[in-house]
Formats: sequence, structure tokens, C-alpha cells
Amino acid sequence: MDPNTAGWALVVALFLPLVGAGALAMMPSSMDRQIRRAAVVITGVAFALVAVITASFDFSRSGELQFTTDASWISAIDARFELGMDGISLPLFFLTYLLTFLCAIYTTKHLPSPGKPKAFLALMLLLQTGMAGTFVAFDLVLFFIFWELVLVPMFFMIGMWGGPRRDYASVKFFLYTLFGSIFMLIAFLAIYFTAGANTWSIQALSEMAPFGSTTFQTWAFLGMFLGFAIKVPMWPFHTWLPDAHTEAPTVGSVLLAGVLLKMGTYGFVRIALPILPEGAVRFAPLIGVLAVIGIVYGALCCLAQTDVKRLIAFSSVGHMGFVMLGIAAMNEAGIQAALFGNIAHGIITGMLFFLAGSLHERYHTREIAVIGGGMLKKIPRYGVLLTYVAVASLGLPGLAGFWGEFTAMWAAISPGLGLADQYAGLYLGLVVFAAIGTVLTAGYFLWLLQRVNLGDPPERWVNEQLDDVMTIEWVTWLPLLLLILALGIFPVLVFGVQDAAVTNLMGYLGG
Amino acid sequence: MESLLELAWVVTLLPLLSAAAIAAFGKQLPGKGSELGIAALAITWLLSIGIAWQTFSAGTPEPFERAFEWSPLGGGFIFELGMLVDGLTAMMFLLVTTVSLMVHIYSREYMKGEPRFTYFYAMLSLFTFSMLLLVIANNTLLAVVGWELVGLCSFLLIGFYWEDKSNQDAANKAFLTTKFGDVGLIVGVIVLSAGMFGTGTSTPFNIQETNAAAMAGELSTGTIVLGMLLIFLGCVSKSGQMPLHVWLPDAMAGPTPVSALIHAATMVTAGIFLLARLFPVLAQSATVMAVIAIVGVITLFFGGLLALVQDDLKKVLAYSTVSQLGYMIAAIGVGGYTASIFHLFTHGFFKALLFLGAGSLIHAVHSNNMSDMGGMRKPMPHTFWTFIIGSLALAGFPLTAGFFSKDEILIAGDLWAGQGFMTGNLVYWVGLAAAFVTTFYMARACFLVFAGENRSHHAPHESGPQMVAPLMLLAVLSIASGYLLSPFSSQEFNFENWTATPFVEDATYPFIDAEASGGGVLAAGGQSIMAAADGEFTILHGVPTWHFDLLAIVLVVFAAAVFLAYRFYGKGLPERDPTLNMGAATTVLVNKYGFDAFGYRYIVVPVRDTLAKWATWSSNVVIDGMVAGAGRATKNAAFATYRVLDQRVIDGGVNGAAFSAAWWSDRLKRIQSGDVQRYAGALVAGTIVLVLAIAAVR
Amino acid sequence: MSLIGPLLLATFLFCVGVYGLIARRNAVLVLISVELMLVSVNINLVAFQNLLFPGAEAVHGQMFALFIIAVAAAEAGVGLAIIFNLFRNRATVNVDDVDLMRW
Amino acid sequence: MTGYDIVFILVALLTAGSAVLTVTSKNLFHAALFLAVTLAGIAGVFLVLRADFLALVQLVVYVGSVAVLFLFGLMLTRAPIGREALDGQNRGLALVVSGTLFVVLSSLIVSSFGGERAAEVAGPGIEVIGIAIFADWVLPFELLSMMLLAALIGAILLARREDGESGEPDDEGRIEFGDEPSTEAGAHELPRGDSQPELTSGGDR
Repeated sequence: MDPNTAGWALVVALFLPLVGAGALAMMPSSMDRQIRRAAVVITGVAFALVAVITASFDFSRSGELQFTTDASWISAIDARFELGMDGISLPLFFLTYLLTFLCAIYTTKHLPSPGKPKAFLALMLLLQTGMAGTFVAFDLVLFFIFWELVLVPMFFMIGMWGGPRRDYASVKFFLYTLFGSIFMLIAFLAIYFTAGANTWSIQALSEMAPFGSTTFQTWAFLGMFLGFAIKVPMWPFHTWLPDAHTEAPTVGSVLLAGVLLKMGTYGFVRIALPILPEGAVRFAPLIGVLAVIGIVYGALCCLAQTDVKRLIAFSSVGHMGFVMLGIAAMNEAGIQAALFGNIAHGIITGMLFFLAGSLHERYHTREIAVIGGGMLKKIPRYGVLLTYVAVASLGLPGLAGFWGEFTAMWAAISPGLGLADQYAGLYLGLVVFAAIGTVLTAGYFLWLLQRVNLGDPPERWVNEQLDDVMTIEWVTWLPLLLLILALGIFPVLVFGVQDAAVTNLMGYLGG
Repeated sequence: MESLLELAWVVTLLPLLSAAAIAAFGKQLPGKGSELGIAALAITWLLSIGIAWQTFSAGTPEPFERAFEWSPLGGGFIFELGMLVDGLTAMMFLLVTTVSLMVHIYSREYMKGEPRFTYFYAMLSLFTFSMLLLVIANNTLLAVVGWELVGLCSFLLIGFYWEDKSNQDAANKAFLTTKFGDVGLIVGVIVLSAGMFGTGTSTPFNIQETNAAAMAGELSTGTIVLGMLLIFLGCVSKSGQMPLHVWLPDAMAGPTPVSALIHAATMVTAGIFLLARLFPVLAQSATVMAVIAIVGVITLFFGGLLALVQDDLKKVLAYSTVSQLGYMIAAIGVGGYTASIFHLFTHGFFKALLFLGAGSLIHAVHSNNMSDMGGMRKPMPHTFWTFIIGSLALAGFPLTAGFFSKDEILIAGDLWAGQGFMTGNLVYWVGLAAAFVTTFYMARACFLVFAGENRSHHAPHESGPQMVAPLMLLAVLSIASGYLLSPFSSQEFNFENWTATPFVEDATYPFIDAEASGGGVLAAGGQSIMAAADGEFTILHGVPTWHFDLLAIVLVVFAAAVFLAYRFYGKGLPERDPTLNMGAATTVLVNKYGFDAFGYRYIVVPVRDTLAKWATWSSNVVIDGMVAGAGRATKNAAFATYRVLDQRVIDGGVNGAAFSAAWWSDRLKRIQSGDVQRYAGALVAGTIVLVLAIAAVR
Repeated sequence: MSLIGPLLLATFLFCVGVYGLIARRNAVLVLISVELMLVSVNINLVAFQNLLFPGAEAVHGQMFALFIIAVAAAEAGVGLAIIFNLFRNRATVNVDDVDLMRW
Repeated sequence: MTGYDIVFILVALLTAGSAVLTVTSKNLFHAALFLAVTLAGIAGVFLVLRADFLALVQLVVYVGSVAVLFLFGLMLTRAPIGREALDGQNRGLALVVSGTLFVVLSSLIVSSFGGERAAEVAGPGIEVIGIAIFADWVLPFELLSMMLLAALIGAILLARREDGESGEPDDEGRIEFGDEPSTEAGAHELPRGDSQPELTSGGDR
């Protein structure tokens, strides 16, 4: 497949799940098994296609857009159907298809009440198109459509298959993120009219940047900041996340943590920074401060949690703080770190949510005190997996979590674009507090492991029949477990792919 | 023989492979995986000996560096995977693989029948790999990777018996305390590498480049002071320095071989190793060196005092480790590069010996407490003599390895004092005082364990050959290793030439004023003070000569301490060994009793019962309390943050927005009364307003 | 004659219509009030016809008034029909009883 | 002040007075009759303003048919009598709004047309109006007739009794008025099984 001409491959991969969702909707509800299998086949084919795309991606030119499509779309408002993929998009795109595929496999055996696999899987496929499209759309209008497309299926996933407080959580998730994206849309419009080039193309606008007055840049960036920061989520916009995660079904949590949150940071890197470089530089110290508050604060909140899933949700706040710290550094290493952290967090936290879901299915509770320890005795393989992923999440070198965190701190010590002259002391403080955040992170994970894994199981579970890791779970989890190790040992798998693209991006920022 | 150095990576990698192999199919093997670990370690040990010999025989070996790009980090910077093999690396290789191999062999018998035997071996191998990775790293980032991995292995092995809550707590405490120090290490490494950006290098973490840049004055003072102090914070926690030593005694919750390998010989020395690696950098700043020296001095003295009041044999050894690590740190702080790592080298052997000996005793009596032992000399003769040799070496008895290495440190302090630095005097005199303490508590331990009657409830018997053989080998090394740098060793091939890298040799102290100090040159370890040819202050080296004044003092200190210990803890002897007791009772007790009583009342009691207890108290209550208090406070802060700030304020704000919208709409909806006439009234009223507005405008 | 007289009369009638529209409960009376407002407009139209095209050929004002009369008649018919229907269904013609369109 | 003015003032006073009585009368029947008087007064105003044809139309259409229509309407709906029953609670609002409106409008009119005088010549004759209707205004006029037809049919359709209807008012009312629209949260609850998620909901079925 020639990456210069095979734009159709990307289009097919992108809309295959959408078509699949339609096909699933056509099947009669009574064909329960067939529906589940069909979803596996659809996501599997899509994943295979993406694997082929990845294989034929020209890594020597990863800074340039490949597999491009640029067709006229809504000519009245100059919106074009512009798709493409570079080194920044590729890992996220790949991750989306992998996670959805695994989720489809997982759903063949596990589906929370009230069942209805047809609706659930169709929504998941719809979600997939939305998520994947966000990462390859290079037209602001198209981007916005994919961005909003994601909300609806996730709203229903949480609202129908969620936990006891699902109504509250789903509405909160929907309204909060929608609230942010309105400001983002206003910023897009302001950019369109200020640039005055009758184009929504991200590439074209990036090349034109910087345009408009400093005031314009500041306000436009503020609008985007609200949209993206809520999605990330950055402190103090994070409160929808624990509720959504806690109530969402396992698959929803996995996709939410694995892909959805990444859309926010991707938006920052792809749109906000290159198009509004001056605004970005003005906001960078604020982003850095909020990010580090998020790191420390997320860790503190984790220490206070009694619910495993909620704990993992709050850990996301801290981890995404590291990602945002990388962005706040405004240099190549920082962007690299942010994007690596994105991927690593997607895999690790996605895996943690799988584990939390399975925990709930075994113990029928997620309260740490009720589980009471002894999991290493009761279900040893599961305990080992939990330890492994928790250790990866706390940023142990050799596993995926380390590179994003360390590189983010390393990048933040010498921020780019003139920030180092003005804010050297501030950034040093940020690095120190971020590093202290890693200790707190280690603290809550170890405490979790101690309370859940170690010791003897309490009496109520001693005679209970609890299954250790099942075949379907091995199948679903093994790719993620291997990826955690592989990315830890070979960070070049992501860093190398992104390198040229990030250099390219920094060119727009003038750094 | 360039080829052997090329193979240095095999030394590091082989334990990793064996760890993976043990984890994968160790359970199916007859030896449950232990044979895999031992075989792999034996190969790496032989390789290490080869590498050590090659570098040793080269005099001062040129560093051998091989690196390749592993990953770009953005901004044109590169993370290298590389190895730096010089005398220091080779020395650490030799130490780590030797102790590790001994522990592997020893554990076959010691850990027999444990349910997680295979897991234990996998972890031992993994730990060995991590430690060797730290040692071989050619850049600080790779060293950080190794550093964190040894921390994880330490955590997993301390918590090996995870059924007990106290062991879990100990493991968590160890990991978190060292992790706290790692904040310093990581930020320090970052600060140093940021300082390297100015040099235009693409590999800012490279150790050799960092050293070169520091010596060339390309790093700013701020970078050096901040970076090295932060890195030193990492060393403080990892190497058990005050006040972050608190985890180390608790870490004795792990199996004894683990204590021997990790908490005596290897991991805890990682901090000293790292400081030695970056010695040319820290030598640029008087502040950094002074801080290091003072922390070392405090630790070596107060850490030693703590050992006086322990009943748990392993804790005695643990506190002695703290104290000995203090010596090494202090030596670095007074420019005693060679002295420090020489003590690291010898201490690794004799402390591993002591721990394994303690393990042998514990294995026999099923208790860690010395009050449950006594009279072990006869049933366990091999354990006895090896343990005594270890104790002598630790106490610095002349002609043992500990004697040579510890004297190097004292002399380094003396020389530093000669340059007008207070810290030199401190190291010298406090070091001597602590030598007394060391001797006293080791003698006490020996008497309590081996003399007197058997107080245990078991019939003790000597351990099997797999445990005794490592003891014997380590006993030999506990004496022999000292002769690598002694008045007997070769002027050309000795420990100092071996481990002094070219950077260390060329390193200068820019803060020493040439005029004021009279043109003297500091020796890194040996006491040969030579005039500098060009007035530069270069770290030189040479073989030590006899210092009979110091020897005399050391001997007196030793004798006094042993004698005192004997007076108090050898009391059970008369029934078992009447002649010795008689002589002592008649000649010493009668003549010197008043002095003894005085010494007991005014020296020993205050020191042992008050000062040491105070130190224990301060460690257990104040510092540990601070650690625990910090933990509690953090936890409380966490709950407060979550419940009040997060759930009420921030989430309250979010929900408040929604609720206020609902509240307002509830009020506003009443306008929609369904009363058409009111609508009509409103319509007309609105029209009036419009009319008036238009009229007003016109 | 002064033009101000008819104009003020029209205004007065219109305001009386408004009053009735808002104040009366009976739907038929409300409809009557609407009629009052409509015819008051007619006075205006005729008065301005007189002012703008005195005795002329153009008859715009009267034409409009004529149309309004026709529309008003239609409106009265349909309105009353609706009121009958309402009365049959709800047994009341009070407009404040018919508030289904409230919150 | 001319004779026209005097006639106008008399007619206007009559009209205004009966208009006020129309909207304030306690008796429905009286209200409708006062409406007829008002409408007739307006026809008089038209005459004063020299719009003879319009005055006639006003009399024929309004007084002759619309007022009678209202009288029938009142009788058919059996409306009660008395102020409390006839006036709603919005009387105060009505008074304020209409009063303000009158003050505002009349002050504007006086300031704008205070000095204008109407022509005291004969208005357009009936033949002029006839020609105008069937020449210039023929299309709107036809549309108007269409509209009247539609209104006629619509009124019949609305007012006629449907099959099965008794013709008597349904006292209970077809629509339960007074009830709030049903918006309880419970209405949106999804049917759910037990709250425990099923482990293997697909494979074993």
C-alpha cells in the first residue's frame, strides 16, 4: 500500500465501524451470540486494516501527512473532508483500534446488566469511528464533528449499562464536556474569521500562524483551553471523570481512559499549540501549574479512596497531569513526553480498568475494605497481574509508565519558546512537585496492593469459589500486558515514530 | 584482551535471562530454578573476574565505553543504551557477582521448603541484573532505571513473607522512603542534564561528558550545587543515611540472604557508587562536599550507637551497616574517593559474611534474638570462626580488610583537615570514636551469641555445606581484599590505580586556594602527599605507608572496647571457661573495678542507656514519628482534599452550576402561567416600552 | 375639522379594547374587545385617508378599512366557533380556566 | 370650531361612553348591546369624516351581523352574570397597561398631528370605490372572498356537533385539567434485571 496514494485505506478503516454499527442494528436482537461475534469480526477486520496501514506507513517521513484525503465537502462554509495521518496520529489511531478490538472480544463474555449486546456493540462501534476520526481529521469542522460524535455513544453507554448513579454520571459527563466544546467551537470560528483565508484546514492555519492580535490569541486559546482541558481532564475540571469512570461499564471505562481522554491532549498538541502559538506561550505557565496541582492533588485523592475503580479514576487525573506538564514545557521533548504519556496511560489505565471490572465481577464489590486482602492467595495470577500493572502505573523504569513521566519532568526543567528566561524558577518548582507526586503515586498504589493483594483473605471469602484469570481475559489482556513491557523497554516505538512529526510541529511554534 | 570488556554487557544481561527462565520454568526443574540462577551467576562471576583482572592489570585502565542510540527524546536529544567499563565498574562487578553467587548458593539450603522458593530465586536474579545495570550504565538516566529497579526488587524481597502485616509495612516503608529520595535523584539528574544542554551535546545524560563538562567549568555553580545536592538526597535514602535510614533496620523483615545481598553489600552502596561516578562533578563545590561529609559523620556515629541496644542480631548488623555507610559517605565528602570505594569493597564482603553467619545462627535456633542464643561456639564451629573474622574486619582489627579500608578513611579526613577544612577533623575524630563503638557492639554480639550457655529451645547444629562454604570463602575475602591497598601492595597494581578513572585522576578542587594551602596536593586515599608540579590541585594516588601512631590508637581503642564488652557480656564464662574467668576476675576485676564502675556509670551507662536510647528514641519516635506523622498528615490531607476541596468546592461548583440553573428555571417558569390575558398584558407592556424607547431615541 | 379628534377617539377605543382583552374572563367578551380594537384602527385609516387624499381618486385608506371589516367578520365567526367548541368540551368559556399551556 | 367638530364631539362622546360600558358592564347581554351602540357610533364618525359608503358597510356588517352573532354566542354559552364572574384577576394589570398605553399614544399623537386638519370636502363617491375595488384591488378582493369562504367552512366545522356527541356540555370534561404534565423521573427508568452484572450472559444462553 503506497502511503502517498492510499488515502482510501484510511477512509475505509475510519468508516468500517460506522457501517458495522448499522449492520449490527439490522440484526435481530435474538441473535445474541451472532451479534457479539459479528462485532469481533468487524473490529478485527478494522484492526487488521489499521495494522496494514501501520505497516505500510513511511516511517522515514513520519513528519509529513500520509494516507491523505482532501475532498470538497460543505463548500458553503469552506469545510473540506480532509483526512491524513502523521507520526503523532499514528500511535493514537492504532491504540484506538486495538482497544476497541479487545473490548469487543471482552464483550463476548462480559456484558453488564441489562444485556442488550446489539445496542451496546453498535454504540461501541459508533464510538470507535468518532474517536478514530478525531485523530485523523485535519479540518476543524470535521474534527469538531468527530469530537462531538464521541459524546453520544458514551453517554448512552454510561447511562444504560452503568452503575447505580449512572443517570447523574452520564448527564454530568455529557453536559460538562459539551460545555467545554462550545467554547472550543467559538474559538474555531474566531480563528476562521480572523485568519480570513476561508479555510478550516489545520495544516494551512498552522502554516499561517501566528495571526491576529495577542488579545485575539489569548481569548481564542482560552476557548480551546476550556474545551480540551475539560476533556483531558485537568484540575480543576476533573470532577466529571471519577463519576463517569465509577459508573461506566468496564468497556466504557477502558475506552474512556484509553482513548477519550487522549483527545484532549491531542487537541492541544495538534490544534491549540500550532495555530495559536502566542496564546499557548502565554498560557503555558498556567497549564504547568494546573498540571502539577493535578498530579499532587490526584495522588492525594487516590489515598483517600475506598473504591478501587474510583481510585484508578483519580489516578488518571495525576497521570494526565504529567502529560499536560509535558505540553506546558513547550519544547520538543515535552511534546514527545506528553504524547508518550498519552499512549502509556491509555494502555496502563485501560488495563487497570479491565482489572477493576473483573474484580467487581468476582467479588461483587469494589470496596477495598470489603475485599480485605489476600488476593495473592485466593486468585494468585490475578494478584500478580494487578501488581504488575500497578507498578507500571506508578512509573517504574522498564515499563511504559516511566518514560512519559520522566521525560515530562526532564523537558519541563528547560521550557522552550523563551519561557525559560521568564519562568525558570517556576518550572523548577513544578518539576520538584511533580517528582513528589511520583512518591505519592507510589504510596497509594502500594497501599492499594497491600490492602487488596497481601495478607490472608478475610473469612467471608475463604470458602467462596473465585475464578482466577479466565481464558477470555488472558486473550484480551495479553496484548496490553506485552505492550506495557515493550514500550518500557523500547520507548523508541513511540518516540521514534513521533520524532519527525514533533519537530515539524515545533516548527509552527517557532521553537 | 579487549574482547573481555566488550562482553561486559553479558554480565549484566545474563541474570535477567536467568530470572526470566526461572520465572518461566523454574518450578518444573529438580532444583526448582535455583540451579539456573547459580549457573548463570557462576558464568557472570567468572566473566567479572576476567574483567576485573584485565582492568586491574592495566594499571589505571582507560574507560571502555560502548553506546548506541536507543531512543530519541525530542529536541535532538538521545537516550543511549550504553556501557561504561572502567576500574570502578569492574570492582563493582566483582563485588556484586561474588556476593550474589554466595547468596544464591547459600539460599539453596536456607530457603529450602519455602513455598515461594522459585519466586525467590527469580527475584534474586532480577535484583542482580538491576544492580549490574546500575553499575554498567554509561549515562545517569540508565542508572536511574537500574536504581529504581533495585528499589522494586528490594520491596518485593523485603515483603517476601507478605502474609504478615509488619512485613508489608516494612516493605512499603522501604520503598516509599527510598522513593522519596528518588525525587532528589531524578530531579538532580534532570538538573545536571539541563546544565549539559549548554554544551551542545546530544547525550546530556552521559556520565563521562558530564564529568568532563564539570571539570572544564562548563556547568554553572548553581547547576552543580543544586544537581549534586539533589542526587545526594537520593543517596541519603538509598544508602541509609540519617535521617532517611529508618527503612533499613525494618528491611530486616526480609529473608536473611536478602539482607546480606541487598541491605549490606550491594543496593545500599548504590548511593556511594553514584557519588563516586560523579565525583569530578561534586568536587567542584565545597558546599556539596561539606554537606556530604557532615551527613556522613552524623550517620556513622549515631548510627553506630543505635546498634548498642539491639537484641535482634540482624538489627545490630543493620545499624552497623548504617554506620559503615556513613563512613563511606563521609570519606567522599572529604575527598577520599579511593578510601570510600575501598571501604565499600571490603565492607561488602565482611558484612555479607556477617549477615550470612547470622542467617546460619538464626537457621539453627529459629530466632533472631541474641537472648535466645548463647554458647554457639561449640555446636557451630565454622559459623563461629567465620563470624569472628567478619567481626574483626568490621571492628577494624589490624591486618584485616576493614582495618586497611577504615584507616584510609581516617587518613583522608586527616589530610582534608590539613587543607583547613573542619569536616576533615570531624571525620577523623568522630570516625575514631565510632570505631570504639563499633568494636564494642560487635564484641557484645559475639559474646552474647557464642559465649555463655545455650539459651535457645532447640539443639543447635552446624549448617550444611551449602551454607558454610560461602561463609568460608567470604571469610577469606574479608581478610584478603584489604591487601589490594595496603603497605604490602604493589605500587603500580593496586586498588587505587585500578579504580581511579582518568577523570578522577585529573579532577581538581577549584575551591582550594593554592597560595593559602602551601601548594599541597590531596591524595584521594593513600597518604602520599606530593608537591604539585604546576600548582594545580589534583587528586593523586599512591600506596599507603604505615601510620604507627594511628595503628597504636586503633589498637588501644580496639582493646578497650573488647575488654569493656567482655566485662559486661562475658559474665557467663566462669562456669564454662573457669581459667580465663579466674584470671580476669582476679587481675582485672579487682584492680580495675573502680575504674570500670566509673566507666560504666559515667561512660557506658550514659552512652548505652541514655544516649543510645535517646538516639533510638529519636530515631524511632522523632524521625520515624515524623515519617509516620508525615504519612498520617498526608493521609489526613488527602481525605480533607478529597472530601472538602474536591467533593464540596470543586465538584460542588460544577453541580452548583447545574443546580442554580434548575433553581432559576423553576422560578422563571412561573411566568409561563398559561393565562393568555397575562401574556396579552405583557405583550402590550412590551410594546409600550418599545414605543417609548423609539420615541426617546428620536 | 381638527384631525386630532378622530385620532384620539381611535386611541381611546383601542385602549378600552386592550383593557377588555386583559380584564374580561368571558371568552366572548374578550372577542368583543378584540373587535373594538379592530374598529378603532378603521377610524385611523379613514382619518388619514381624509388627510392625505382629500377628495381625491385614491381610496387606499377606505379600501383597507373595508378589508379589515371583512376580516373582522371572519374572525368573529371563527372565534365564536372555537368558543362553542371550547364550551362543549370544558363547560366553561372562562379564559383563565383554560391554562393547559402552562408549565 | 366648525359644525363638523361639534357633531364629531357628540358622536365621539357617545361612542367612547358606550365602549367603556361594553368592557365594564356586569351584564353580558348589556355588554353586547353597548358594543352595537359603539359600532353604530363609529359609523357616525365615518360619516363625519365623509366616508359614506364605509359608514353604511359598518352599519350593515357590524351592527347588523357581528353584534347579532355575539348576542347568539352569549346566549349559547349560557354565560353567568356579575362582575366577579365576568372580570378576571387581571383587572389591575389591564387598567395600568391600557391607561399607560393611552397616555403614551395620545401624547405622541398630539405632538405629531396636533395642528393637522381634515379636509372638509366630500370623500370619494361610491362609483370611485366600486371602480377601485374591481380594477386596482380586484386580486386582494377575490382573496378576501376566498378567506371569508374558508372562515365560513371553518366556523361550521368547528361549531358543529360531531357524531356521538350529545350536544350538551360534557361536565366532566374530556381533558383532565389541573393536572401537571407527568414528568416524574420514574417514567424514564429502564427495566433492569438484578443489579449484579452477569458473568457469562452470552455464551450460555
